Amino acid sequence: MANLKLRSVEKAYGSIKILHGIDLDIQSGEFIVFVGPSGCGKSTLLRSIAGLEEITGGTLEIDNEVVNDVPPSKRGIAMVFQSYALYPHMTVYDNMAFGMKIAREDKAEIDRRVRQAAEILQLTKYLDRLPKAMSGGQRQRVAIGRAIVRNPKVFLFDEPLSNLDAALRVATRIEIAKLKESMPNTTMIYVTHDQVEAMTLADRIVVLKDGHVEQVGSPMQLYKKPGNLFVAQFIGSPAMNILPARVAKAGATTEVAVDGGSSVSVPIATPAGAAGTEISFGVRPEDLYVSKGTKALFEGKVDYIEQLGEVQLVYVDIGRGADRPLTAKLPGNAAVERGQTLRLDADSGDLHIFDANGSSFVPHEIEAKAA
Amino acid sequence: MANLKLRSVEKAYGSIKILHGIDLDIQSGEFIVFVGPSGCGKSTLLRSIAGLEEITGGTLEIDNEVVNDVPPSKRGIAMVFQSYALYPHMTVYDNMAFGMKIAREDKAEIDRRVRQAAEILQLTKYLDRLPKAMSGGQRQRVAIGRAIVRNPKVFLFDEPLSNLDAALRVATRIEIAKLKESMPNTTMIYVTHDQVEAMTLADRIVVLKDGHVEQVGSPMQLYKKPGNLFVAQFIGSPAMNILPARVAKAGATTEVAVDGGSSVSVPIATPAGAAGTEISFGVRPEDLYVSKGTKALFEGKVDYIEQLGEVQLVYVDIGRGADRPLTAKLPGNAAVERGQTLRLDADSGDLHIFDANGSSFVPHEIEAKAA
Amino acid sequence: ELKFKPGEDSRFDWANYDELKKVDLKGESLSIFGPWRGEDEALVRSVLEYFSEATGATINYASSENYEQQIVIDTQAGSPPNIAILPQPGLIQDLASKGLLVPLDDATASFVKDNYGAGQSWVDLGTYKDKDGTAKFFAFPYKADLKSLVWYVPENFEENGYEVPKTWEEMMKLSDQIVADGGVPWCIGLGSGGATGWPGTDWVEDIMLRTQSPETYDKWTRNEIPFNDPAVVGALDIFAKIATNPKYVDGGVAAVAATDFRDSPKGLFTVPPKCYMHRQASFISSFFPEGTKLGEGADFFYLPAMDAHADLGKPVLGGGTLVTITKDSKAARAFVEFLKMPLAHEIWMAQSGFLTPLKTVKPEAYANDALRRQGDILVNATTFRFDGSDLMPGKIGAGSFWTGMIDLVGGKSPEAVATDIQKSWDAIK
Amino acid sequence: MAQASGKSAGKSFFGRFGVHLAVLFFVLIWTLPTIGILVTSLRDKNQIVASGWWTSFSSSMQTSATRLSPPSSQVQKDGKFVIEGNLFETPGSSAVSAFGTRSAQPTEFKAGDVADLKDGVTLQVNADGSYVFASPVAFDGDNGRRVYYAATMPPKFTTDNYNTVLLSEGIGRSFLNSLTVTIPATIIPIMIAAFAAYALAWMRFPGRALLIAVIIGLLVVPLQMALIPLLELYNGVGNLFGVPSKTYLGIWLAHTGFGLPFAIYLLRSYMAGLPRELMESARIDGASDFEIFTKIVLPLSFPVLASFAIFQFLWVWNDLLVAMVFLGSGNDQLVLTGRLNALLGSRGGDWEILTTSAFITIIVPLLVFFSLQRYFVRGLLAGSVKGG
Amino acid sequence: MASQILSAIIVIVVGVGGCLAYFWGANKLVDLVYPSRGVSGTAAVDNLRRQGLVRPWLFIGPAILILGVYLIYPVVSTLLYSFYDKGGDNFVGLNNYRWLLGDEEFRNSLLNNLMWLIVVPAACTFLGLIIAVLTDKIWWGTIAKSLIFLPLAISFVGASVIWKFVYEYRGDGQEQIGILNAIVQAFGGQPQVWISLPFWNNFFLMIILIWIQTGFAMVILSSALRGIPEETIEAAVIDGANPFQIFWKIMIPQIWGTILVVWTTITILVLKVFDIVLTMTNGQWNSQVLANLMFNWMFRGGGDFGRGATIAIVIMIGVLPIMIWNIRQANKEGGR
Ligand SMILES: Nc1ncnc2c1ncn2[C@@H]1O[C@H](COP(=O)(O)OP(=O)(O)OP(=O)(O)O)[C@@H](O)[C@H]1O
Ligand SMILES: Nc1ncnc2c1ncn2[C@@H]1O[C@H](COP(=O)(O)OP(=O)(O)OP(=O)(O)O)[C@@H](O)[C@H]1O
Ligand SMILES: [Mg+2]
Ligand SMILES: [Mg+2]
Repeated sequence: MANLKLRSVEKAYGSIKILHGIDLDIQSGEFIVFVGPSGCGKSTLLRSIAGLEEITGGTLEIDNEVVNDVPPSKRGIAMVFQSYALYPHMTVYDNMAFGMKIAREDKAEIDRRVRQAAEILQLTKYLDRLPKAMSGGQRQRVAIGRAIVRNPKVFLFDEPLSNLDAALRVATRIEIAKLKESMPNTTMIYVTHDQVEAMTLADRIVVLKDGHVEQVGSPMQLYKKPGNLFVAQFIGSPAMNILPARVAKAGATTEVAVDGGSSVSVPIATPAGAAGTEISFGVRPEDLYVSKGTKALFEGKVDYIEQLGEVQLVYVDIGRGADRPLTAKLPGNAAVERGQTLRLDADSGDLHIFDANGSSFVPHEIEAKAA
Repeated sequence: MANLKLRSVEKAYGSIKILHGIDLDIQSGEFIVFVGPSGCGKSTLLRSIAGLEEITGGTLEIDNEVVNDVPPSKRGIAMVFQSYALYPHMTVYDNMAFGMKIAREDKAEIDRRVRQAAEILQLTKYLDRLPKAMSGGQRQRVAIGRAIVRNPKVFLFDEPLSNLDAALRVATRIEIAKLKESMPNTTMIYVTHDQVEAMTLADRIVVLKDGHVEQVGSPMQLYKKPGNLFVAQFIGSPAMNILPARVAKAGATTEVAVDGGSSVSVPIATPAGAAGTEISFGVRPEDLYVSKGTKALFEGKVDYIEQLGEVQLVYVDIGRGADRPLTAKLPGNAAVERGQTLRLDADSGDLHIFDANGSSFVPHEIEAKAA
Repeated sequence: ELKFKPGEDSRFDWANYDELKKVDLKGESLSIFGPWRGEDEALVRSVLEYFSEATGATINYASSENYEQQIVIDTQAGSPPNIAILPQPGLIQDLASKGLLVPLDDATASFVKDNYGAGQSWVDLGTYKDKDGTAKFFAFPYKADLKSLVWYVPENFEENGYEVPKTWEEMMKLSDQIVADGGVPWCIGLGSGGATGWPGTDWVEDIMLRTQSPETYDKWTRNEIPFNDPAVVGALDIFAKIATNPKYVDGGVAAVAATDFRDSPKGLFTVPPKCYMHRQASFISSFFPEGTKLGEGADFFYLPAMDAHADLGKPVLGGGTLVTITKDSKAARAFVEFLKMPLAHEIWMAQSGFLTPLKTVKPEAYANDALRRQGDILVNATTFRFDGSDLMPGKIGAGSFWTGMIDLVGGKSPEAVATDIQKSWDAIK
Repeated sequence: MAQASGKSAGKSFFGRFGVHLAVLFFVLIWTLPTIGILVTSLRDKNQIVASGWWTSFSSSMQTSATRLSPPSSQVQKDGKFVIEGNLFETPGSSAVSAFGTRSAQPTEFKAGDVADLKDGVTLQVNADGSYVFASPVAFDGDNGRRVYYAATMPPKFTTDNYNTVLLSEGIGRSFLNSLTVTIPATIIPIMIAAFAAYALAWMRFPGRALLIAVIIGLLVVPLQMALIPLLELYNGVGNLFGVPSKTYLGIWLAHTGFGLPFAIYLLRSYMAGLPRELMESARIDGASDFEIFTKIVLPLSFPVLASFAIFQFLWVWNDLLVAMVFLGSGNDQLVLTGRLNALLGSRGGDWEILTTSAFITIIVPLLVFFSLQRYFVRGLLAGSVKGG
Repeated sequence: MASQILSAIIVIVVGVGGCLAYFWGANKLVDLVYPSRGVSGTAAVDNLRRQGLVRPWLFIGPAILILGVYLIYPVVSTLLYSFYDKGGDNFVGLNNYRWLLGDEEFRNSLLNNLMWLIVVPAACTFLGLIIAVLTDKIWWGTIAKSLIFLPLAISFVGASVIWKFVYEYRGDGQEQIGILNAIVQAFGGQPQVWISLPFWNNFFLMIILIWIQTGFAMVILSSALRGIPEETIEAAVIDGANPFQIFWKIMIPQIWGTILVVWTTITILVLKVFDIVLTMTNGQWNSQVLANLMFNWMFRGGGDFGRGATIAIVIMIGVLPIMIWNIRQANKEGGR
């Protein structure tokens, strides 16, 4: 129900700048995910939006109204904290009703809204419990319920699932996705460390690094066409293999000479001046496959294998400049043995190249909502 | 260098029984992983082996000697705690040297061993630091180093990686694997919640539930031939799809009628008496694929899709008795859309059936070390 | 260091010193526990100095703010000093009845009888029942205080043309005169921290002696007449009439209970004076402002007797400290002998604040005229009575009597106050 | 209220200002009484009871009395007998505004006026304190005439009180005695309590729960009732072995005994909160309980040890009762509180001594407190918060 | 002086050293008697077990001994005394208790003590809390805290001196030297004799203890406050709660446990404190409290041991409920 506009939002603690001018437009009803390495400022940005931190520069608009000085409770937001932040001394019911009670809303109305939220989150039977008598997943749902009851225009989540164990995490993730669906007009902003969450939930992902926005785009966009080396390595797990290389021939398709090895033609355009420059060459582990032929993009000895059941991670020492072995994600049943020499190939469409500054040669398209 | 024999080991706190008679043989040099749901007694079992808890029943042998009453320091074990348990007021060096100093060992020898361990774990530059000045991963390595220095016969790890973030976790996991390799004669027992750790590190996995051993076997064995419903659902992520079914025809291959749907022939033998009984029918999400034909094992509307990049999780509502949608892990590029009707098939070799008690119809073979 | 060099000053009986030298107590030590602290401690030490110098005994003198509790703890627990010097006969009586004191010999008793002014009353004062109920002489009086004194500033009287009153009636007339002149006649302060209330008891005792026979007074202190006997209630009433008359007392009635007794004489010396008269014992002069010369900047007169009871003569209320032996030893006995010598009194007399009823001392040893006059009053007293509250059991004399005084100036009726005190007396019987 | 509003946007200036104001208010109330005695201890003995300490910073109008020069100093001038002089020892040190010749009316005449005292006697006192006292007949008597005047007095402070107290005989010795009592009486209970607390928190032995219960129960024993039984015991022991019953050892143990329940209570709850894995880890490393205690627990318990040390130090240092009962009052044993107490007159308080000694006794604890304060706050955090 | 310092140091070293020597020596002895290092496996195991049996008692032995002598023995002897007369010679059965029930002063003290028990812990805790919350927000908070903590470093007797000076009374119209009356007078009020105002004087005495103990409460509560997860407060801010609502509805309930601990500690202290009453009023003007009453009966005016002991026993019984609560609490928490 609300759109957000961030215009060179800055935040500093004393002389330490945390956010260096963030520009971002969020449409009404969008599901935005912030990702980035630890300490990059995700939480700070989210808390600035919530009004828990005063921003030190720029403007923040919610529904086209500057809210820099509006207190949190008047911004029409609700926030789910990483640590749940449930009031430990209140029952689930009271936790959810607290905000409305504070606002002196009608008793019956409070009851109606709380029960409705509890219904959605399957918490009805637990309404009289204290948080400590609930499991992690249930607590998380209470925290979400508390936010729902406020009926906010903007929903903020700060790593809501990071404290849950694997199974619960999957289940709760799906619940959040469904929640979003049931509230199509509510804008949601979600911070996470977890790739899977980001990929599955986001309409658009905002990749942050050191208080700067690195790239904004739909999950598939970021995965397929990372704007720079950082995004390329940050999105996807295991991370993309990056190798030093040189442009052998620039043009509509680029001839890339991988350091000390074969050269390959990549269907990405490079400007004429690029020829001969040092670049980085990237390929995702899951795009590699065992070459049937005798010639292949990479060849090396298998250094180590991790069998994960359905897939296996194969670490191949390709000798050359690479300080790390090449990682390949191969089907679990592929017969690979340690020490064996392996030839790996990838489709040319799955290759990535980045210039010396780390920028992708594919200019990333205008940020668009994923289909 | 040491083998362990557990014979109906029991542990009770007062009247509450935690371990209900654990039998287990661990060979010298094996890498054993305990897994199981939270609270099942993994830590208790590990701590009993360490001698930190007195067992209340059964016998525990290390190197064919009953050690029930032997204090921890005399059992030849070393333990790495989930919380590191570093001595906060001692430097890294002193942390590692503490045990040997207590044993009044020769100064020079202490120094040699500490430096050697530090070398292995790349901690040499940090020897003079206090734990608080180190990152999580480094601390964990110190904890491991402390254990190495003791030169134990048995190494015990209690969820050593659970406090680390994803990237560090992967890195440390590999380090532990390499450590094991460098100490082929040391027995290692490792507790974890994490599937990937269990699968990649273990020679054999012990699945515990409520203080009982559910199954012991190599990772592949557990994955491919789970002994019972619990193990089937516990190992693998997302969990195996389980559907109620009936045995249509027993025999060398079994005809299974999935509730309210098609029937399928499974190459698993069932006793004659089984015909007509209620059973559970299981198939792993990753074993499902989109059927090319018009007839398939399952057919249903796509309820929800999670796009993970290289793969996608597709939740299919197959209507029948199943209270949960069927989960399928399909390649990321498979064109699936929400609401579309999808037909899913699986190879008959990938199907699992369990009797009414949850036991697998494949009697799990004698526990053997995985190749 | 001896304060006065032996043999050099004719005010002292140096013969005593030579006599004392004959007693050999080398290597003996004598522990003395007394009430004197601060400046008084320096004074008592100056006396003790002569004893240890002459006999060679080592003296350990100690005191404590809570000396009353301290001596109970020490004697009760079996680690008493050799000598305990206490100002409260009631407390000594308690100790004696528990068998914690060593009796003095009869010679000492007869010495007191013969050589002290109003000797028999001092002997009576030092005689208590021991554990078995036999009366023995336990306490030797050393150092006395004169309580029946009214302090005033002569020049304040002069400027206003007031005369020192000769009778109680005159004194009350003077009080009214002062009120009429726009002044306040009395400063009364009952405050004394944990002992708050005791200055009131002195008033009452003085009034008792001026309205009742000494025998009645004695009966009163032994509770042979009840506390709420009309004789006592009458005395309480007279005091109450003064202390609760807002025109009579400085600061109003509320100030009486609250003002510390040490502060209250200071009202005499302010400009303009807050009050003109202050009834308090001889020791109070040490709380006068620095540099006040007795006889000039401040003076006293005897708290006059009542015309209405002219038959009672000029009774004197006093106090004093009593020396008891709590742990016998040769040195302890020798010390008591020492105290019988005039020298032991003269040394202190010659410095300040010491009165003695011992008749054999040389009066010229008194440091000043004022002290000498006080000494005269003491030695020549027709009736001398010891502070009544100190004679009563501690629970009364240092408890409910004090509290009663507070209640009395707080406006409670004398009858009710007396009845309360009697009740508490009954409770300890 | 605390952290949140500090950070939340749009908090008003007045909100924050109010917090500062409120804290200032509390701090003022809490320190004012102490400041009062500090100031008082620096004032003149007679002034203390004459005016409030807060007035001592400003000049004040005071009425006082003084004497003119005695008749012996009279001179004859113009046929009159005249006495001249100045009311002040240092003329001009304050200004006379009025004077009088009767105490009841000390400000009868304005400064500079000539007062007619009947019979031709006149007195003139000027603002600077100089006076002329004249009479047609010769003055007689020994003493000068008393006059009264009102004058503004400048603030006056003195360190006399401190001189009196600090230079009094034996104070240094008492200081040492106090330290001799206090240091072991602080350290010994810490050691004993630390070992006991460790045992109660981390060792298994029968009767442990009961012991904990008893120790908590003993927290409430009023100290006074223990005095006599203990002193009897001391005397008994002293007589038995022919040693004095009042010794330093005796008072150390007494303070140890009285401080022990609280020490064990505090230390135990702190130690119980240490991570169990540390002890287990050390146990696996082969450390005995003694080694675990000395090498792991003790260093880690430093904060709580410091906080208990402060409590115990304060208590022992400020104690008078126990010292009087269990320690002799001879010169080589009298503690500081006892010595200061003895400085007070036999009949109790002199304000100047009371305030000065109160302030002197505070100094050492304050030093101790401020040097250990960092640990104190942390120690209590871990120590007692757990109990809830 | 130098030799005095030296002898003081020697005495201190001997005292502290003796204590150290015991623990070190006893431990050494156990190690010698039951060696665990350098002996064969099973012997070492057995010796370790024996060590485990002996060592707790080595550790706790001195504490038990000292507690026994210095606290338990006196408690028992006090209990016995309470059945004897004042000299402790004649058994009088329950007479002392009977007397106590009928004693008006006792009833009065009991009532006053009840007031103390309600007011002082509550006031200390409340003020401590407020100050802790306020000082947490400002840059000079630590300084403020130190100043408020300062009275704790002052002895009770010193504190009494200080407060006598605050409450000092001079007649109406005169210059007040007590600051409280000076303030009252400055505002045109009547100066009061604070410590003798019936009923209210109790509160003026309580203020002294409150003044001393608030710092203690503040320090502990302030660290508890810091333990409150900040997110719960932020969540409340987002929920629209104002500072007061946050304080009462979010912060207080979360540190309730600590509040109770502080409350108990101060309660116990209140029951034991007598110095303040003794030096300020000695129980006059109806301000008596049990501890001072006990002291009076035990030591004043010759002392009545039986009655003093009886009051001591009553005090201890009075604390029983708090004790039990604490013991429960201690058993619940940590260790192993
Ligand atoms: N109150 C503060 N004062 C100073 N620096 C701070 C403060 N709060 C956070 N920071 C710093 O701001 C940076 C960004 O912190 P933020 O919590 O936003 O990171 P994040 O991206 O959320 O990290 P994570 O993924 O670990 O939660 C960090 O370097 C952090 O150290
Ligand atoms: N000291 C104790 N007293 C009583 N019960 C205990 C105690 N310690 C553990 N338990 C119980 O024993 C059971 C097993 O605990 P354990 O720590 O072994 O579980 P776990 O499998 O390690 O779980 P997690 O994966 O969460 O670490 C739990 O139900 C726990 O509550
Ligand atoms: Mg964050
Ligand atoms: Mg565990």
